[in-house]
Formats: sequence, C-alpha cells, structure tokens
Amino acid sequence: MAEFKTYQVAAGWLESVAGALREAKVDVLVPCEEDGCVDLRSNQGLQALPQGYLNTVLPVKRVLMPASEVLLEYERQSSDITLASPQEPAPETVVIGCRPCDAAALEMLDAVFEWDYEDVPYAERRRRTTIVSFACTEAHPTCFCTSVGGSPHNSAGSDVLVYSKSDGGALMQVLTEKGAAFIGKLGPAAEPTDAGPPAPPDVPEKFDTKKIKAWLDENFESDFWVDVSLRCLGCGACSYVCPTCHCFDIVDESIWNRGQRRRNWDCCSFALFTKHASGHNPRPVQSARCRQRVMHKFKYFPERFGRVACVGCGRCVRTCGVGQGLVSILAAMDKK
Amino acid sequence: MKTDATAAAKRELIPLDYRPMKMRVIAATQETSDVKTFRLEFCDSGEGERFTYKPGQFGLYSAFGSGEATFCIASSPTRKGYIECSVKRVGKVTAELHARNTGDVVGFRGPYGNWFPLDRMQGSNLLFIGGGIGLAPLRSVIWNCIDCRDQFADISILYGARTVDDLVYKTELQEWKKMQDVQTTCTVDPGGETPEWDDQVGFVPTVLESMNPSPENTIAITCGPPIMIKFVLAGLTKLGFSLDSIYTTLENRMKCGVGKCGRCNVGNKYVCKDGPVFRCSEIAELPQEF
Amino acid sequence: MTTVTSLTRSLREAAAQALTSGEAAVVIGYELNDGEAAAPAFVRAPEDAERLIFDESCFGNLAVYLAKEEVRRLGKLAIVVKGCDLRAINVLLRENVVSRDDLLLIGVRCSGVGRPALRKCSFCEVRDPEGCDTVVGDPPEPPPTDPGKRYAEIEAIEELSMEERWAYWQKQLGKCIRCYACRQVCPLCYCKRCIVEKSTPQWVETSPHLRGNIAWNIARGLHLTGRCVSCGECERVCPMKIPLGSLGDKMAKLVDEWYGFRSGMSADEKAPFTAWSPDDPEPGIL
Amino acid sequence: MSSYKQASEDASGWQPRIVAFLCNWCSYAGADLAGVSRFEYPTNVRIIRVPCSGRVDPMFVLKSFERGADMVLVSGCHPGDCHYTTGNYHARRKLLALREMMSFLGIDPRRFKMSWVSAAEGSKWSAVIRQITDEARSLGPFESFPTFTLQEVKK
Repeated sequence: MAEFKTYQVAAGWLESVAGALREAKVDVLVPCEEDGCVDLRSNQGLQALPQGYLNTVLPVKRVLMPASEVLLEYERQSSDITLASPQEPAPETVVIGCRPCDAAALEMLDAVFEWDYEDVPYAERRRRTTIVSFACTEAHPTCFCTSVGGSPHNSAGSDVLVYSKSDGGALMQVLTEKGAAFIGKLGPAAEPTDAGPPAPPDVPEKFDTKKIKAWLDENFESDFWVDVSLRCLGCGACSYVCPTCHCFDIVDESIWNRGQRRRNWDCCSFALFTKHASGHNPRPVQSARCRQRVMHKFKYFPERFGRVACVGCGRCVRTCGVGQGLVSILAAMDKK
Repeated sequence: MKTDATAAAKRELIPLDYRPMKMRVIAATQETSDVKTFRLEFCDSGEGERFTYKPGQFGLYSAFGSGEATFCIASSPTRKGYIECSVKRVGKVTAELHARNTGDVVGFRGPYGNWFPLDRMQGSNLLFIGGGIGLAPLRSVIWNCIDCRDQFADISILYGARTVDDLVYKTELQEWKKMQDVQTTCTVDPGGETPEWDDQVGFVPTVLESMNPSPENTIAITCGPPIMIKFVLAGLTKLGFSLDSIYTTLENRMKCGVGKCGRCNVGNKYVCKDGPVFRCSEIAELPQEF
Repeated sequence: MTTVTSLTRSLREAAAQALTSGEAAVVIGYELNDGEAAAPAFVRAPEDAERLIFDESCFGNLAVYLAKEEVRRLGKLAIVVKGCDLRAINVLLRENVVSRDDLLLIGVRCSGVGRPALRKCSFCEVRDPEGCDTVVGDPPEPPPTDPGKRYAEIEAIEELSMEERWAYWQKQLGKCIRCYACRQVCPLCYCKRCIVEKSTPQWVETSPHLRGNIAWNIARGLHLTGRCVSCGECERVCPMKIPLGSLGDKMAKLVDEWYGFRSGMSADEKAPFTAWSPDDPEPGIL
Repeated sequence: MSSYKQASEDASGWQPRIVAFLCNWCSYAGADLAGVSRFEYPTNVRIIRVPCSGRVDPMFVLKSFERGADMVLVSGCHPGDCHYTTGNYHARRKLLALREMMSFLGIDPRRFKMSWVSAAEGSKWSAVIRQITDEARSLGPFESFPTFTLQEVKK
C-alpha cells in the first residue's frame, strides 16, 4: 500500500481548492447554513461555510444514497416496454467538511451495498466521491463516537482528514489515492510536514457495546422494549438523519404510459414497513419496531458484518421530538 | 469467520442496477377468482438461455407503472424455455399484474434467494404439505421431483384450501392424483366443499394426522398461511418428525431481493439472501417476526 | 438537580392520588430526560409520580399519546395538560377519538414554556385550562403580548408577491425528507391509515421530490384545516426545520376570518368542514 | 365553432388543458344543454362527471395539476339547489380552502376555478368556459407547478 503524507496549508486553501475543483466541473459539497439548518450543498459561495458547526443536519449518506433517486425510466407501448437508465451518471463529487463520524459510516454502508451483490447506483457514486472530513475540535453532550469504537479524529472512511487551525490554515492527513489527488489540486500550497495532529476533544464513553450485545442476545422478549417504546411516535426522523441507516423502498411513479422507478429512504419504525398486502404484519406494534432498530444496529449487523451499525454522531438524540435518545436506551441496557 | 466470508464474497461481486429483464406473457390461467398464473418467456432469447434457477428461488416481477412485487418461481427448472408464477390479487401491483394478458410484457429480476435442498432430498421419502396459494413454491419442487422421479423414494402431496374454488392448479392436482407413484390428497376446510367434492374435508393439519405419514427417511416441505404452518409443525412433531427434516419458506416483504433494503430482515438473516427456504430448526432459532 | 417547585409538587400529588384511587392506570406527564429538556413520562405506580416535573421545558403536546394504541392498552389514562394542549384534546373529544369519561385531565396553569418562550406563548389566551378534573399551579401571569399577533408570522408571508411566495415554499418544502415526524407528533393526525399510505390509487407520491412534497403538505394542511390548534409541534420536530406551523396557522386564520371559528376552544364546537351556512363567503366563484 | 378556436390559438399551437369536474345533476346537464342548444365554446375542457361537487376531493385537483392540467374547474348546483341538499355548501368551504392554500404557497390561485351552473344554464356554461379558457390562455402553460418530468425514452 502506498505511503501517504501529512500536509500543511495556509488560510485560504478551501477557497482555492474549491475554485479549482469547480473549474474542473467537479461538484463540491460544503456545509452551508440556511434557516438555522447546516447542510451539505453545492454551488454556494464559500463564505457561507459556517464556523464551529457541530454537524450537518443530514449525513454524508445522502450524497451516496440520496433520499430519492431514479433507478430507471420506462415507456409502455401497446405490446412492449422500453427501458432507460437514469439521465446522467453521477458527477465527480468532493465533499469537504463532513465530520469523521459520518465518513466512518460509509464503511458500514459499503458493507451492505457491496457484499455479494454490488449496488450499482451506490457503488458508482462511491467511486466518484472524495471525502474530506474535518476533525472535530469540540464535542457536543449528545456525541458518543468513543462508545462505538470511533473518535473525534477517526480517519475511517475519509480520503483526507483535515485538522483546522485557528488561523484558517490546516493540517491535512492524506489517507487514500483519492485524497492524494485532492491534495494535488492545492499544488505547492500544500507542504509536506512532520507535524502531528492536535489532541482530540474529550468525548466520554457512555456505554459498552459488548455488554449491550450480550444483553440483546438474551432479551429479545423483554418488557424493556414495551417501556422504552411508549414514547416513540413511530416517525422516521431518527433513521433518516442516521449516517448508517440504509433501508429503502422502491416505488413506481407514472403518467399515462411513461414512468420512473425510484428508490426512496424508508424506515423500520414505520408501521407499514413490514406489513404484507394481506394485512399480516410481522412487527405489528411499536415496541417490536423499536426493538428491530436497536437490534439491527447492535446485534444483527455486528453478527453479519462484524461491527456495530452506529458511529455515535448523536443525531438521533438531537433530532427526536420526544427525547427518545438511542443513548439513553443503550445506557439503560448497559446498566442492566 | 464472518469477515472472511464477506471478503470472499467481495471478490466476486455481482453488479446489480435494479433493471428488470423483459418477459412476455405467453399464457395466463385464471386459477381461482383471485389467483392467476402467468407463463412468461424472455423477450431477449439470450437472457433466456443464460437464465438458470433452482426450485424455491424467487424473483421480483414488475408491472410497470405500479411497481415490483416478490413471487416465487412456480414452475420447475426441468421445464425449459419459460417460467411461471402465480399471483393472488391483493394490492396495487398484483391488481396491475392481473390486468396483463397473453402478449403483454412484464419485468423480472432474479432468480434470488436459496432453494429446496434437492441434494439432501435424493433417496428420501418426500412429503409436501401445502395450503392455499402456498402450493406455488411447492409446485416448482414437486414437478422437479416428478420429472426426476427415480432419484427419490415415495412422494406424497397433501394440499388444502378454504373452498373448492380456492384450490389452485386444479388440472395439475388431477394429473398428480392419476400418477401411480405419487400419493396426492386434497382437502377443503369444513363448509368449503361442493356436492361434487370427492376428496377430504377438514383442515390440513387434521388430515395430516389421519394420514399418519412415517417420519422414517422422510423430508417434509410445507408452505401455506402462517396459521396452517404452525399447526402442521405441531402435527409433524407429534408424528415424530424432527424440525431438522422439515423445510418451509418465509414470505416477508421485500423490495430489493438482494439483502440491502432491510425490509425482510429477521434476526441476523435476510430472508431474501438466507432464505426464502429455511429448515424449521433454523426458524426456531430466529426471532418470531415473520 | 433543581429544587422542586410547588407546581411540580402539587402535580406529583395529583398524579399519585389518581393512581392510588384507581381513577387512572397511567399518568402521562413529563419527566427529566438526560438532564436537558423534559420528555414524555408514563407513570403507572403512585411512588413513581416522583418522576414527574413541570417546568418551562415541558413544551411537548402530550395529547398525541391519547390516540396511540400501545398507550391506550395500558388502561384508563390521566394526562397532564397545559391550556394549549387542552385545545387538541377538545378536538379529539369532539371527533369522538377519546371519551371524556375515559380520561382524567390534570390541568397545569402555565405561564409559558420554552427557552426562550415559544412564539405561541406570547399570545396565549388559555393559560388557565378550563374543564379539567384537577388543576394545579398558581394563577398564571397574564400573557405578555396581545392575541392580535397570532397571525403575524403568516401575514409576513402573505405580503410577499406570488412569485416570492412560490420561491420561498419551493425552497422550504423542497427540503422535506418525508420522515413524517410532523404527522406522527400531531395529536390530530390519528388516522389508522394515512392518505399517503394508500396506494390504490396513490394520491400522494411517497418520493421526497418537490411534486410529492407539495402534494403531501397540501394534503396534510387541508386535512387539518379547521382542526389544527396551532400547537406548533410539527414545526418543532421537523428535522429539516421547515416552517410547517405557518401552513396550519394560515388555515386557522382562514376559518377564523371566514367562518368565525377557532379550533379546540371547546369540545362541543362543530368543525368548519362538517358545517356550512348559505351565507358563506364565496369570492371568485363564477 | 372553428372560428373561436382559430381566433385565439397562439403561434406555437399551444392550447390550454382544462380539467372540469361537473356535478351530475346540474352542471353536467347544463353542459349537455349547451351542446344540444349548439352554444359554441372552446374544446379545451375535459369533463369528468361526479355525483356531486361535494364529491370532489382537493386531491383530485392536485392530481390534475400534477398530470399537466393548466386549469381545473369544479362546477356544481347553485347554493340551495344541491340534489343532496348540502353537497355544494361543503364543496364551497373545502375547495375554497384549497384555493386559499394554493395562494399562500404561491401556486397561482387563478388556475383553480369554481362555478355554479344549473341544468337550465347552457348559455352560462358556454360563457364560463369561454371566460376561463381565455384566462388560461393568457396565463400560459402552468410550468411552475412540478409536473412529471421524464426523459425521452428512446427505443
């Protein structure tokens, strides 16, 4: 494997690299703040880059697996069907400024989308996307990356990990070939350096995933699930903002003889998720659906893919309208 | 171990862009008031030649404009040149499929999932127990076994439905009944019989008990509504069958068919990848969410 | 931990009393959640009433749980309500979703919630909940501003040109990811099967594209017209921060101005879409 | 009849598409009378017969726009004349609420029309259609509404 270096850049690097990339027709996504909402957007002035943002509302997942995407289009003739692939191939994309937890989640999405069958729409975008993460300089009380094997300086899933400096400059740790190509865009402005990264902010560990797995192994049937799910309203907010949740729906939308097949985000908390057309529902109550979400992340996924499907970004805790944080559920299990 | 398996699988990834193959309806049979069987052939003969499957596997059938739905392949791979599927009309996609007739084009992705254990079944007595539309997946393996009759010992079929009208594959049931080397018993639920009905009346598990099949060197395969499976399993256990020698299929909702969309997830299994065919001893270890 | 206020103390007493006497099997109230804001609590034993609190972080509208099957299964419900929450319960009563006899209402006199105070609190006119079985708390302070400000936010949108409004809403509704948090948190969105879940025909497309999002939000807005009590929960829980409250407010203003109706002010009222008058305004009908 | 059409067809040949939901008892009969009486009116209107204007769900209107209608008309019995006594009163409240919401969202409310046309008002029907067709034509294609956009599927 190639040896990758660390580079040092001065203030203004972001503007210059984004400019160079946009000139090369690369889609550059950066966090932008609008109406109190920080999210990854393209084609925006870089002055919009918010300072000291905690994280984007939606994770990087939504770049690789959009909330809705066209899988194919079709036209029905009297006795035939013409099929067409979606309009354009995914553009070359560089995401600058996502958090290490979001980038780490891509390894989990890779595991699902690229085992056995390779999900072509996902894999295409993944190949064409470079991830430049910003290491965290501070932690929010809802963050718990250290409890699930991550850290504020986690390099997993990133192509470049950027340690911002207070003077606007940065230290850039190149991690992959794609990352090296990104640094290349900076030209001589990026100088190799031996400097090490600053100390990461402290994120306290809130639970032990091994203990949780052990508890889950024994407690599929437990009143605990009924108790913790009473609050849950069964919306999809926690799943949709989750960097690792990847369940989807496939729907057809048509007008007259033409239409498209789309893939949309879906969520195991919805009552209809598993409901058969016959009316039979394998998970008829919210407690079963809450359990599925926790089990899938902390038991089934580890058993199948060797790691928990959670990166500790804390979005579910911050997003839930009724204070049903995953952390409080897990911490309660941990204490059992 | 798991990671090794993933790594090994990763080397031979099968690209999937969710694009269905086009298939033309070459025959459509109304089985009951709400079940229709379609015989489909590939529009692209090259695709047809490359296509192979095993009994028990399923596919996603497209009614363009309404969506995709999952059905098993109900025909036997020993019958070449076409596939068949039986569709019960219950919702949006199935209603749209029912509107398709000979000459129309539908979409098909597959085959996906695992299959009935033909290797293990060789030389054994086979007991097929079906209920309602649950005969469709059994039909694939039944014809497969009949077409290779000498590979198996005794073959018995028990099939029931709510009423005489609800029996699917009526002409094939007659065909099976006429075969000397296949024992076929049909039954309808009490009240579902007609004056002309000359076979059993009673629920499938009850009839099964009166048949008293021997568990000796026998593999039982059962498909049907969940409530029937529950009582059939109890009955078979009482007769001395081990859960290890009984197979069934799970019918969870699916969207992708290839272990990604998360819908059919039960425990650490994806029904679409690790199933739909399961040994009942495996099912006993899963969370009861199907 | 903050000191227990007298309000919280009398709330706990009322809850314990309801559970001890058997008047209720469960009290739906608020408890402290991981230090920060309050979260819904389901108290089933008198001694657990000590978990209950009431402070300015208790902004959630608990009425949403009254229609939830899993909660109803617990037995007879008692619920802690602010005056504004009571408006939602009045709608549930008038729509026969719950029966007053099956419900124990523990009213809380409230001087406004939220840090900073929620917008709705600034023109609140129901600080003293009426018609509850028990009411706790001191007489509330009068609201700081006048109820005339009720529709100020939407009036600002109404003043925009049509093109500006369309640009604004395209941007806002374009953000919708269809998580349905707005629907699930709404005490009045209790349909067993939502129109968006009906597929034959598919009136509302489920895809989160602009077309689907417009249809979804118009459908939701119209299904709540004359029902919405402007509790603002949809807007509060929206992860994409879409100003959903103004859609509800707009329709509330419409039925207020055209039909003199304000939803949830009593349980006996007749909703505007179930009523009519020969003299209803009909501007623009040919 | 061709004279009317020729007079107003624009250079590109574009014609507005108007979807009209007509109550069975009054407006549909009124439109029928217009035909029997040989009153001229533009052919841009596609009529869908419904039992009562009260049957028209706002979703019908939205669906029409989604599928490319440039204008939608709902027409029923005059107030007081509903075959079912009150259906048109309910329609009035419900559908005007839709129009107000459209307006609030910035979706041109002029794209949605309501009218009361009785079975005897064949001439009113033709006048209404003439009027709204002219307006639809002057408003132009309803391009701002997010209709289906599909690529040309090539064989």
